[in-house]
Amino acid sequence: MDFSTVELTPEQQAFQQEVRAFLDEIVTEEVHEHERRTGDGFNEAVHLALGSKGWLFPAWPVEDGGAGLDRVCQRILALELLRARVPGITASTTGLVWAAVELSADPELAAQLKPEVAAGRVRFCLGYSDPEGGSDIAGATLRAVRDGDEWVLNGSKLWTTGAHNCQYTFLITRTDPEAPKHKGLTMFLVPLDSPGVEIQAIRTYGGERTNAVYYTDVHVSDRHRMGEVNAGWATLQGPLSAEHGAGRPDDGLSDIGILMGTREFEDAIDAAARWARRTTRPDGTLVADDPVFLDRLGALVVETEVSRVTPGLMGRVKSSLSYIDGIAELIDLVGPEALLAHGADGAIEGGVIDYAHRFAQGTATYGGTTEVFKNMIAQHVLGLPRLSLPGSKQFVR
Amino acid sequence: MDFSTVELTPEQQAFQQEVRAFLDEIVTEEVHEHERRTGDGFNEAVHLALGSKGWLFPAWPVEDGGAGLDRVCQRILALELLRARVPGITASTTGLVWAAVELSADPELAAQLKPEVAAGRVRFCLGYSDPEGGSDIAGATLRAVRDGDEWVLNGSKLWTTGAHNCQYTFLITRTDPEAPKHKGLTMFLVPLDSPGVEIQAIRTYGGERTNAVYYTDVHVSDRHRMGEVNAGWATLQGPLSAEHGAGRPDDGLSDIGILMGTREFEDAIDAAARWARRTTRPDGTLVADDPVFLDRLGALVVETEVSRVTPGLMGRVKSSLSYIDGIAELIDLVGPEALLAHGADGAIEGGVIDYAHRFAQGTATYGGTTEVFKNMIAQHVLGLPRLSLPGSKQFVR
Amino acid sequence: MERFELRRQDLSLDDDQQAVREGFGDFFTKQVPSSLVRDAEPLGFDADLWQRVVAMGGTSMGLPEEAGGDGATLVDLVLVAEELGKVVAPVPLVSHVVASRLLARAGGADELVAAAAEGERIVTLALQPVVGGNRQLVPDAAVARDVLAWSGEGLTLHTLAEPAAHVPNQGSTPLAWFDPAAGESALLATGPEAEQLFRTAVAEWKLLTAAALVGIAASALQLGVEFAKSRRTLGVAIGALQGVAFPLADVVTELSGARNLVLKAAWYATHEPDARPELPLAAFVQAAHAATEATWVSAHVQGGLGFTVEADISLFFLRAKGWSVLGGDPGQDRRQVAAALLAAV
Amino acid sequence: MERFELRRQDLSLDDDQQAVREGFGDFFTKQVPSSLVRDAEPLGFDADLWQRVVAMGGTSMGLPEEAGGDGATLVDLVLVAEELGKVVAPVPLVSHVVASRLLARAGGADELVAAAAEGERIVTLALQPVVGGNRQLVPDAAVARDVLAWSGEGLTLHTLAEPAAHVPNQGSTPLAWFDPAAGESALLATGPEAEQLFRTAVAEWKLLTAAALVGIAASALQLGVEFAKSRRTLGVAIGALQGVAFPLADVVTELSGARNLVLKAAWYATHEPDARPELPLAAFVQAAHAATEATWVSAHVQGGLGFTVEADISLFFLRAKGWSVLGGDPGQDRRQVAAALLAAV
Repeated sequence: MDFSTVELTPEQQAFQQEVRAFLDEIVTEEVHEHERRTGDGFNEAVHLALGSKGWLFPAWPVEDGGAGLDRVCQRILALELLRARVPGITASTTGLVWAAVELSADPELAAQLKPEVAAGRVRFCLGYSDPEGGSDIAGATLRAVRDGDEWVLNGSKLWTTGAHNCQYTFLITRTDPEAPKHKGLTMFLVPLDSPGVEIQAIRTYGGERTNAVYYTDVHVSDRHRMGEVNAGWATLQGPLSAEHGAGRPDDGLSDIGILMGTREFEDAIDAAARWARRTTRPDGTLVADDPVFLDRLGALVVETEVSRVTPGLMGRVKSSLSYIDGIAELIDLVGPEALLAHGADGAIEGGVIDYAHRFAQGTATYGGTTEVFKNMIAQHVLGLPRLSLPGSKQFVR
Repeated sequence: MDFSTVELTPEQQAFQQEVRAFLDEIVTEEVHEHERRTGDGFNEAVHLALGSKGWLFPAWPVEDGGAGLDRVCQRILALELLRARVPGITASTTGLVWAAVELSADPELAAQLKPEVAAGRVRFCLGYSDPEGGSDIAGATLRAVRDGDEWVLNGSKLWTTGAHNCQYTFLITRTDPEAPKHKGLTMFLVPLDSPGVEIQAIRTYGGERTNAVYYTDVHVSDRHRMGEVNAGWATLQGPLSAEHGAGRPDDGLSDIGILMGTREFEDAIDAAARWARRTTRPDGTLVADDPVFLDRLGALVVETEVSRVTPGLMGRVKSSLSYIDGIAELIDLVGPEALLAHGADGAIEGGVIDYAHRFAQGTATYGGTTEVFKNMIAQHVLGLPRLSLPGSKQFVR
Repeated sequence: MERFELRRQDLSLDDDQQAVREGFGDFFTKQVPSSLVRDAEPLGFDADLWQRVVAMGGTSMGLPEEAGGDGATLVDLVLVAEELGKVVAPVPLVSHVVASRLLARAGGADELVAAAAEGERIVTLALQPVVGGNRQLVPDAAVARDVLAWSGEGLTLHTLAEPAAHVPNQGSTPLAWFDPAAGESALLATGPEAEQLFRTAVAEWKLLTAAALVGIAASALQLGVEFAKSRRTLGVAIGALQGVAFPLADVVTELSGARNLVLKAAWYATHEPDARPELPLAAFVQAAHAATEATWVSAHVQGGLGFTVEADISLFFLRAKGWSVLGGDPGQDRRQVAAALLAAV
Repeated sequence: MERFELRRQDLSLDDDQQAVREGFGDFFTKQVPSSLVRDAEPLGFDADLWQRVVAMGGTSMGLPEEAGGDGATLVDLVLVAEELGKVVAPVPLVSHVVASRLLARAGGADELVAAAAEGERIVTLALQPVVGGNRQLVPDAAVARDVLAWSGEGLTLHTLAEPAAHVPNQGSTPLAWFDPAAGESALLATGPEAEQLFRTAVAEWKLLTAAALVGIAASALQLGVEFAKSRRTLGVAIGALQGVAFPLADVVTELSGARNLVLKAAWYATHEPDARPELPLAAFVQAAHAATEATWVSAHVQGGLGFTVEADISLFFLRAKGWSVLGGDPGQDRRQVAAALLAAV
């Protein structure tokens, strides 16, 4: 067991300083303003700058476009990116997809893409969810039909976040509608500039932008197929299990669980705590001295402490649901000023609590709903039986 | 809409006085002590005394052994029985079963039982739950096989509360194991002094006694069959739907919802409130002046107010679950004295909070679990579809 | 405390009340499509709709007949407020009705009361006591020139040349900072009577807001249930799964309790105002809770779609908290509910 | 507050810690069948078992080597306490270990420390400050002649001729009223140092109790999961239904968080006691919550059977609240957790 501060070598210390200085320079107020305006989770200039340092794939050797960082320096970098609030959603989906590309793509294609991805010039997004499919990715209906050396795609996907900033989407398609559900799927890496691809913005009240992507007679070369035909489920597993947090090294240099929004929740809690220290009630007493405020704020702080130590998928569920409950309570504690918008007269720290309340709601859905994860916890942690439903194994339209 | 105090006629006022005086006399401290000791939910002397006044079936005409009370006087009586904490579980099961007896029994048998039931000399309990069956009453496995003019019963039932104080159990049996689940059931009114019936006490940590009842080659006359052979489900519906609160007159003289334990919860809350008014903290302040105590106690009071106005089955779920959550919070607010047992040095008002905490847990199971009722709310209030399971319609052993 | 009192527990509506519910229900459903709500953002005020609400009698009904009103009871008013909440109508009706009633009770100038009854002048109420001249956020003050406020000195009517500047907020309400020093002010009442008038008005505001929150919860639930019936996964409607059905069952339970507690509180406030003065506060606590739960559960049941601004649930989600927070911390109300119990046991 | 500090987040146990967990786990599992727990009711003390715990080193391990102990850390001690909680062993180990450590730190008489290390004298701790000579309920005081208590005057050892009379309670613990005036008393320390010693001991008591509550939650969960796998309804195991599976998944989630927070708090208390002094309190809050939820959910999953005294879940249910309540209102701890944050941001 070890919670100690990591002792840095002189080189690691220098690296930490370098990262901080570099991020101070590139992550300007304009970057934050751009993110607030677009909700893209991506800033091209910042992304390319990180790529130029090899920090998009920091563990890769320098000759592959990485930075050859050890685990400690990787952790330093990750924490500094968080501290600097670098928009990182497209960087993250690109990383997830790369694992599958490396494993399943035509080696020549992979070799050609690798330096571009490392440099930040090529980026990937996830083409997983059907409009009607929800969390049941294996129920994909988007059709891919072979046509000589090409495939023709027809259908649509929702929640392809970052599609408008990416070069390829990692797309799950149905190639055999007659086969059992998981055996009729094939994955493709589809160039997003292909004719017939249409990207439509979807905005969330969390302030993010995601996309619906429509595919009409889109021709994609067989070279862009990932893995075997009808073996798409296996191709997809790699990045998906990475997304679910499996296989992290156990050296104490990762978070204990998968955290959804804990940073945003803590930002709001910290802002409320500072607000309490400077705000007096009508009777002249400081909010910070109000035992009721402390009792209820303390409950929220305990929730964040618990979220940070709840492991794996359980942390995923805990962090999201305790955030959603807790941010509502935090607003009650602070009152109407908590919900003033960014820029409004009297907004607390730029509207951080208002933002945290809106943002919270999405955390219970991204990458699978909390219900999907509760099912997995019940089955894989507790060993409870799975309920057999008509579409569990069969492809049901 | 009307929440006004009911204006009583001189006769109704006199009746209220009569009830109070009578209950003062018969509900002695020894009655409460007996109930604490046995957990029977029944006191024979009190039951017979109520029967002698016609108050077990107060709406029945006097000539039938009732008291011919109007709705207002019925409500007066019901409230006074609650106020006096008269143990009433066996009175209640007897009432439930009677509805079915009247509807489905051999008329001669019913006529013979009616005065005895009204007088309190004959009492009924519910033989519904199989040991393995939980809330799925229609999955009953206890076998009844015809043998000439008799039926032979083999099997067992759990949760036959009051069996040791009753003359008959209203028993659900399986008469056709090959038929669809709900079509192979037959109801009987089984004399509990029949050879082969064995009653075994089961004690709950809520302090109640219930029973397992074992039936070994029990012969019961066909005259004790209730309703048609294999039509037991229909026979059972009457009292069950009464138990679920259907069909109450809408004159404001009934509770709005089905309350589970709200009285016990309110007793505990009231005791904690009185405790707060007389108790000082180490720093010399009165607990009643502590804003944290008030904030959190207020939340519990709101829950009881909500429970009292939440209708029907929703009130059933709300009252039970808010009580279970709330009593745990109330104990936190009061501290270790809250869990001292009845009679212990320092126990609060005879251990009323300790008792309420133990008692609460059963309220989510009696008469069906809260999950059963949530399913019913989802289907009948919201119109959501029912999930089809292998044993929904078929008898599955 | 008398726990076994022989009172009726009758929540049924009489014909007049039923007519109020249906009349305003039809009105709001027809007049306020979600597009109108969106178009009125971020201010949260549609002047045309306000005129139609006035024409329906919404601004005058709650005033006494001698003040040009219809003498509608709080029971009638909560029925209207629930229907308003069901469509999150962008009109300052709750604050205006409450402030108008207060104005009439406090002996406000007849012309102003008349103008309020006809909706020409919008009136609102500062919900927190004014202390030391500090500014406070006041609901609907961005569309109201007249603000009633209470301080140690008494109950005062503050009149500005123009409504204060709008402060953008999550609930898209016409919220504004109220500065007690700005504009002209006239003292209407003093002493304990003024305080009592103020407390009653705040309780009425919380009660009507509770009703509006019940309406929000009801519409949110309906959207969630419709989605759960039609959206399928693994070959079944998602609403057949207990993981979806149970939270929705919990929502209808909380919502039904909230609605009935609002009605009960309104009955007491109308017929026995001194008997259970804490009930409007209890109703507010429960309705705020029910609306928070209902909108989150409904949005979540709708998956990613429930998180988009295009989905109507977004309108309800953002207002559930955005409207209830205007009343301040429900903890204050819980403490008063507890204090009432402590005084009674 | 530094939210992005570069610290390790490593919860893995080393070999010695693993050996402590397994050694005491085996011991308690074998020595404490549920029949032994029942037989020890209502006092909650089994003298034979106590001797065996002493022989295992349970009473000495947490004392410094110079006081005849093994210098075990709080990490070791929480592992032992969790295993104790898993079988709800009727021995006053938590209070005794904490009070013994306090006694040794406060310079208690060598003979008494030695007798405590050997379990011959059972020592306990009054968890609330003594004010005005008022009596208070003290855990395990019905089997301990020696009670440590702190008041404005300092830290005092109170020794009685006989342990105080048992006060029957829901958790079947050897609870008793402690009267500061009874018996002989000896002042051990005064001033801020005495207060600091006392606060540290209370935090240790809450941390070890939190660990025991995690053990209670873990056993309750196991009983519930076993039942949910084997009991069938409508042709499926009840654990396949989300209405059963989700609450159990919630329990394992809360429990896992509680266990890890206990470990983290124990690590800080051992290695950097001044860095996060509020963590033991946060762990206690969470563990009390997890045990309350776990035992109620498990009992409820088991239907009527889970409500009977014959079912083993009853033992855990009654102790989850019965043990945690001895530490007083978790609200006090939440306030200290919040105060720590306010001082840090």
